[in-house]
Amino acid sequence: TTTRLASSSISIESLNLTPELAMMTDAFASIPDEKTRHKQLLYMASKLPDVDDSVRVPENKVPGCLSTVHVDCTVEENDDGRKVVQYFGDSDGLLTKGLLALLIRGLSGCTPEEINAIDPQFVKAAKISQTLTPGRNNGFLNMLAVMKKKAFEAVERENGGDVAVAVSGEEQSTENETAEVVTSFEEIEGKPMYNAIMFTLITVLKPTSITLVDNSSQHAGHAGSKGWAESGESHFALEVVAEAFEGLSLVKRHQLIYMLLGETMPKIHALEIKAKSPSEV
Amino acid sequence: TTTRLASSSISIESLNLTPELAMMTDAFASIPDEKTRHKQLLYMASKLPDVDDSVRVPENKVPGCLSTVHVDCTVEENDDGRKVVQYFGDSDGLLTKGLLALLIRGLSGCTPEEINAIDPQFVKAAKISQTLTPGRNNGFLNMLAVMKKKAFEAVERENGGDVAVAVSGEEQSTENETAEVVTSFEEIEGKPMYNAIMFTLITVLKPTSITLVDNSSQHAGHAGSKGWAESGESHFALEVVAEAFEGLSLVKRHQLIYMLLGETMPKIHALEIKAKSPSEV
Amino acid sequence: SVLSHFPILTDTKFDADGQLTTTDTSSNTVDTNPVKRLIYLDSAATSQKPIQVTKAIDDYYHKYNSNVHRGAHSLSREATSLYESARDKVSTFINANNRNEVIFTSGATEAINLVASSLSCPIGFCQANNWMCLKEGDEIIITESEHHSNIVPWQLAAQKSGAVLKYVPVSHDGKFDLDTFGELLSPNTKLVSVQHVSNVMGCINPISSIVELVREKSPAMIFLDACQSVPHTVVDVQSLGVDFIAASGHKMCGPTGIGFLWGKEALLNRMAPYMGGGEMIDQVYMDHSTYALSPARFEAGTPPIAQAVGLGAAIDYLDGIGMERIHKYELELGQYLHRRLEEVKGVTVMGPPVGTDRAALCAFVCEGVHPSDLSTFLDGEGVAIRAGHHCCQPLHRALGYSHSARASLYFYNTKEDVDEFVRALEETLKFFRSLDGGVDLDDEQEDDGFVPLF
Amino acid sequence: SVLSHFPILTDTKFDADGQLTTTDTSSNTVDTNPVKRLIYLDSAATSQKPIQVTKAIDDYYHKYNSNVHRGAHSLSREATSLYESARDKVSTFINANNRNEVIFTSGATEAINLVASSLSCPIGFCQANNWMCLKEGDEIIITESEHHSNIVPWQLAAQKSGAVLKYVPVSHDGKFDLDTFGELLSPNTKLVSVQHVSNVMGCINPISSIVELVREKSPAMIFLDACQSVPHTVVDVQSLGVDFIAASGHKMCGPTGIGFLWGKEALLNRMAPYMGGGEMIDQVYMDHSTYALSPARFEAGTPPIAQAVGLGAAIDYLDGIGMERIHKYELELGQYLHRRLEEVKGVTVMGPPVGTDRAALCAFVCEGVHPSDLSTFLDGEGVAIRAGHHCCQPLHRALGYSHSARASLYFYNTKEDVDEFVRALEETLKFFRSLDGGVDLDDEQEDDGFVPLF
Repeated sequence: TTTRLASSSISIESLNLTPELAMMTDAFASIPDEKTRHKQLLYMASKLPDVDDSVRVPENKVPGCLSTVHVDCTVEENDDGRKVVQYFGDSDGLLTKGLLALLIRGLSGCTPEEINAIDPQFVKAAKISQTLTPGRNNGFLNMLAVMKKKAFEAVERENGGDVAVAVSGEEQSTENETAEVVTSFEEIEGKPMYNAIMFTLITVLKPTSITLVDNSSQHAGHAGSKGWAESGESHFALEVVAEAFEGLSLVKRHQLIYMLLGETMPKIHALEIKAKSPSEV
Repeated sequence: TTTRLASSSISIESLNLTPELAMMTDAFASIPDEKTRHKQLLYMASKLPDVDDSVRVPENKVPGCLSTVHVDCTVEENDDGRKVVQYFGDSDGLLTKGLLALLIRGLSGCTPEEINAIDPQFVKAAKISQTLTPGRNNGFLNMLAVMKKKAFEAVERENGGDVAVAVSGEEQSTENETAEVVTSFEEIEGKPMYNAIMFTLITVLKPTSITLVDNSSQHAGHAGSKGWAESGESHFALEVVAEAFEGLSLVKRHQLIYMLLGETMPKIHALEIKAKSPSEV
Repeated sequence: SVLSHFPILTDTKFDADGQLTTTDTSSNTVDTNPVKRLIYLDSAATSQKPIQVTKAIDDYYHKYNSNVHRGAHSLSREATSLYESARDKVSTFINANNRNEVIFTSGATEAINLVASSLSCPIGFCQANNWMCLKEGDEIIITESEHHSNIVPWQLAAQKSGAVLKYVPVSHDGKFDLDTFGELLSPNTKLVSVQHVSNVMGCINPISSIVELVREKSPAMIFLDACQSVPHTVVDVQSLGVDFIAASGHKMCGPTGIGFLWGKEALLNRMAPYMGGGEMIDQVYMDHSTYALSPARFEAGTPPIAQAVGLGAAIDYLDGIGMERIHKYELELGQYLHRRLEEVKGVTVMGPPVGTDRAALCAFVCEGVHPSDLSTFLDGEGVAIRAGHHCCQPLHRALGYSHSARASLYFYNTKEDVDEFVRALEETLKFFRSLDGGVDLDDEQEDDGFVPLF
Repeated sequence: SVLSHFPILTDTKFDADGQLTTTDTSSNTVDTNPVKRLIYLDSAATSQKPIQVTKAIDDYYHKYNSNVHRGAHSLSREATSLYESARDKVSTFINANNRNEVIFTSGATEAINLVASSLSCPIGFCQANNWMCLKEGDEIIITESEHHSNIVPWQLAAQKSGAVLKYVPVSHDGKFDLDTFGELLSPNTKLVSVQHVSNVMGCINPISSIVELVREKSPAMIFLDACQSVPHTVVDVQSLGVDFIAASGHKMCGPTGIGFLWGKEALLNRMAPYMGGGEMIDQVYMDHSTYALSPARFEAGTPPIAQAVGLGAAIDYLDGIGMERIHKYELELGQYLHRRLEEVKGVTVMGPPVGTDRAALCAFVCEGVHPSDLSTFLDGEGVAIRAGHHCCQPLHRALGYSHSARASLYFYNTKEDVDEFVRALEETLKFFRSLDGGVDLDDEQEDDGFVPLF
């Protein structure tokens, strides 16, 4: 059976996410602990481009946040002539700024309708809701609400205000990933560990090529060869090419994979890794 | 040691009760069960004189009662020239009417100052607070409050309204019992049962004469002679003369004494009773 | 423990269909010192609480206790999550359009006062052109049968705003007087507030007809006092078609100190704030403040967190039994109570005649015996009923009684409770009648050992 | 259970004098799976609850649950007795003149709103010649440091009544500005409302000087927000000489959903009612109603019975330890917290300088680290502090901060808790500073195994 990643993960698909947001949601969900999720957010905050002071005006302020958040957007026309928005913003709280960066990255380049369709529940799937105050006064929800509203307003302004904004309920085709990325793999029956590793790495790393070989049989009888109790999977060799490795040292690439594999990792006896960026192939 | 009844019962004395109210409080406290207290109240209700419909006006209504209560008073001059009040009233609830009857009897014939001094806590001592809703909205407390107020108003009106009412804190001498009533007895050391019986009967019945003889020694060796474990009191002979027996059959007089002795009664092996009203002596 | 008298309240599951009619689970064990079952017939005043509810409260205090919403630590997040999920439970229970329509209050009384007070903000204070605000010339219509908590707030609102308060008169048969109501309605009617079920007459008001009339003849908002319906039957705010409802937690197996207001979101967000304080604000400046949207708008200060959690547990409990099932069971129980009472000589039951659907409660008067005397003596027999005006003085006045006695039941009561109550009632009435007709207590014929002291 | 982290909360007696400083009763037992002690430093938001309090609530629901006051059955009498004895406990705890001066509310926020709302009844509604009512030309004086719940109600009252709201400015050193206050006072001042202890600056306001000034220069009534003092020290309303105080139960070991208003009886009975409903009325007619006296006057509807009982148990618990002892212990703990925090590089503590008596709480800002980031990371270390404006936006604005972090302690905290908090704080600050100055997370020098995903 071929596992189509986007469709196998039902909970995420029903959330009407943009491809970028879906990717980040999967990625965050794969991070094994809260502290690392926080660090990822802080990293994203540090990479968020600075904004001009003119952005920090009351009209751009998000209400109900523990820290001060400003966000705004501009309109661009994309290749197929659709009006899409580009967000920018800032916050004095770093975690909040990281959340804002996540939304900016996940929502930019999309149409107001695509953005409006997004179900805020994705923060649960991404396991970052644990960081957030639930219920009302949820700054993150308010951020998303403000950004949805701003998208419509900006496009309307761009159209000279003479085009009524209609939020249609029609299904959007958001399948615009690059052709080279691996999005599916052949599941092997009786090899749950293999399937789990492949699923996680393909979901998060979006590799252009990935091969995972189960060498466990070569090590039969070897101490610890009974890796995963039932299936006897213990020794793997991985070859993966992904954009994510660009500019990272060899050690960092291995750490990244170890982190992603999270709970699976301690159960593996040996994992031989060859990780390259597309430019190195 | 001589037990002065009024002073030995500290909790009651501190309540500044009128003699009549003190007597009734003691009496109610001596009733062993709630149902009998209720019956006593119903009896008092049945004996309360009817009032004219003119009494049933809003000015005489007591607020906050579960049933409708009206009360008013007139002023009289008593033998020593003091202005005292006489109450009358009615209620549609019988228990409430009984409580009202108790207050009417307990407060009538006294001065506003004497009435004002009464501590409402006596309902606890009388064990009738169990029948009442505690705290606020206590109809009984409201009755007392209205009656206190009415006493002052009535005397003031009687005085032509030109005499300011001063509620003085001075001690009142309320010792106006008839001389013939027995108010004290000689306690006998080592005879707790004797002391208890005498105390109760003197307090409640206000006898004009009372004699209690402990015949236990005559019955030494007799089965059950160890009546009250330590003191060996078991057989008594009582002679008592009291107004309370007036008009009661012999059986009722005995029942009355049995009821009053309450918890003590089962511990006595034998009690020989001679109970008379003063007119029969 | 009171709970031991109601086995259903300590059960944790309700699979057997006969659950609601089984009572003698406790009598299977031979008790050497058997305790007489308490006949608690005062559930319209407050219900008993299942063990799940007190357990939820304990759990909250012991495991998650923390202040909500603004906390950045995990305890606070957990507390907030529990508090807000209680809101979700209420929202689902009454089929609200969304969770923002549910406002936790200290009780139903506060819920009604909140709306009455908010709508009667003095001119100049309310938002310009806010149609909702009560003004001179506006009319409020309630009924003479309402509970004081659905009368006094509107009296205060009328006094403050200059609006006029009008009453639909009581029908002695407990039938809602739709004709007079229709005549009272006009384009000036700004608000209608009626009870869903009467706490005295037990009658179930025809809400759909009321709503239809209002919508046809006036632009009025409709407030429904649902205190006596939410605990006992399925209440679906969307299908009822009203604008606001109020209910209290303690009458539906929940804790004291909590209730809720439901209102249409658009209306709530147009209303002036009620209490000022933390959480209800957006920004506080020295000369003015801006306010949050519903529900925060109306939940100033630290909310009743543990109480909301307890109410959520109560809803789970009630859902576990099923509201439809409770309603059906209570309709039958109510009929039984009514029939048995009508058979007692000298007893007059208020409200609709036997055979009409009614809540499982009966207020009644007994010829020659005052309700307060009655309840005191029944209490001595282990039967707890209520006596008084039941916070309905105008209703009692209209019916010509100053007070009444009331027996009110819930799903944990049984026909056996009704039988025991009627037995004790008959005995008590007999005793009181023996006092009548000049038969004195010291008459030897009626001797029961009682001797008057004075 | 959170309780297990605070042995004192499950102790049933406090005989040993060292009770308040002993912490390691639990560490005597060798635990094979030791749980790290939760460092709960958010008691100014809400306190943890002793086992006696939850037990009292359970007992109430299981043994005495019933509605109060109007019931003529024994359960109702017992419930009423418990509820009213809780009022007696509060009355004694704050040395009220009598029990009628204590009104149970849903919390301190409601207590303040009750008075503000009642005093701002529109002209024509209030009793003729009621001096207490706010009118045009009257002035209300509060301070810029107040909690929103002591600002917004007065803003609403001023808007409704036409009175003018004036503020005593914040002093950065937390010292109450008596000079400016004296200048603001005039014969037009109708009401002064100040906090006893600041929930942000921790400063203890000089109430006796404030009262003296008010009485000398104005006829104003004095309202004291005692939320942060009643739980921590002896508050004697008679010796304070104020006219009203408000406090909340959940900050003093009691349940959520309850607080109280204390006011002088003569003032309370002159005030217009707040909420309309059951219990607060004397007679309800169709055109008007007459009202009961305090406390019933202000307690419409079924009151928070179980919560009052819980608050009573909390007061018994606090009295068992002794408020003098708690105060003394917390003064020392507060100084220790302040000193330790001041030693941390880049930390600025708000309020009075080290050495001045203060409540055992410190709000603070850290150079370059946002309070919300700080509290989130400290939470990961098991330290619960609060971040935000603590419902004091005007105060924060005056001090030039948008938010602050706050650590607030209670008698169950220890110096060891402070040490652990300061250790975690220093570590967190170090981590955040490592992010600064262009040092990227993917820099090999600061390697902790983290690799950004994107």
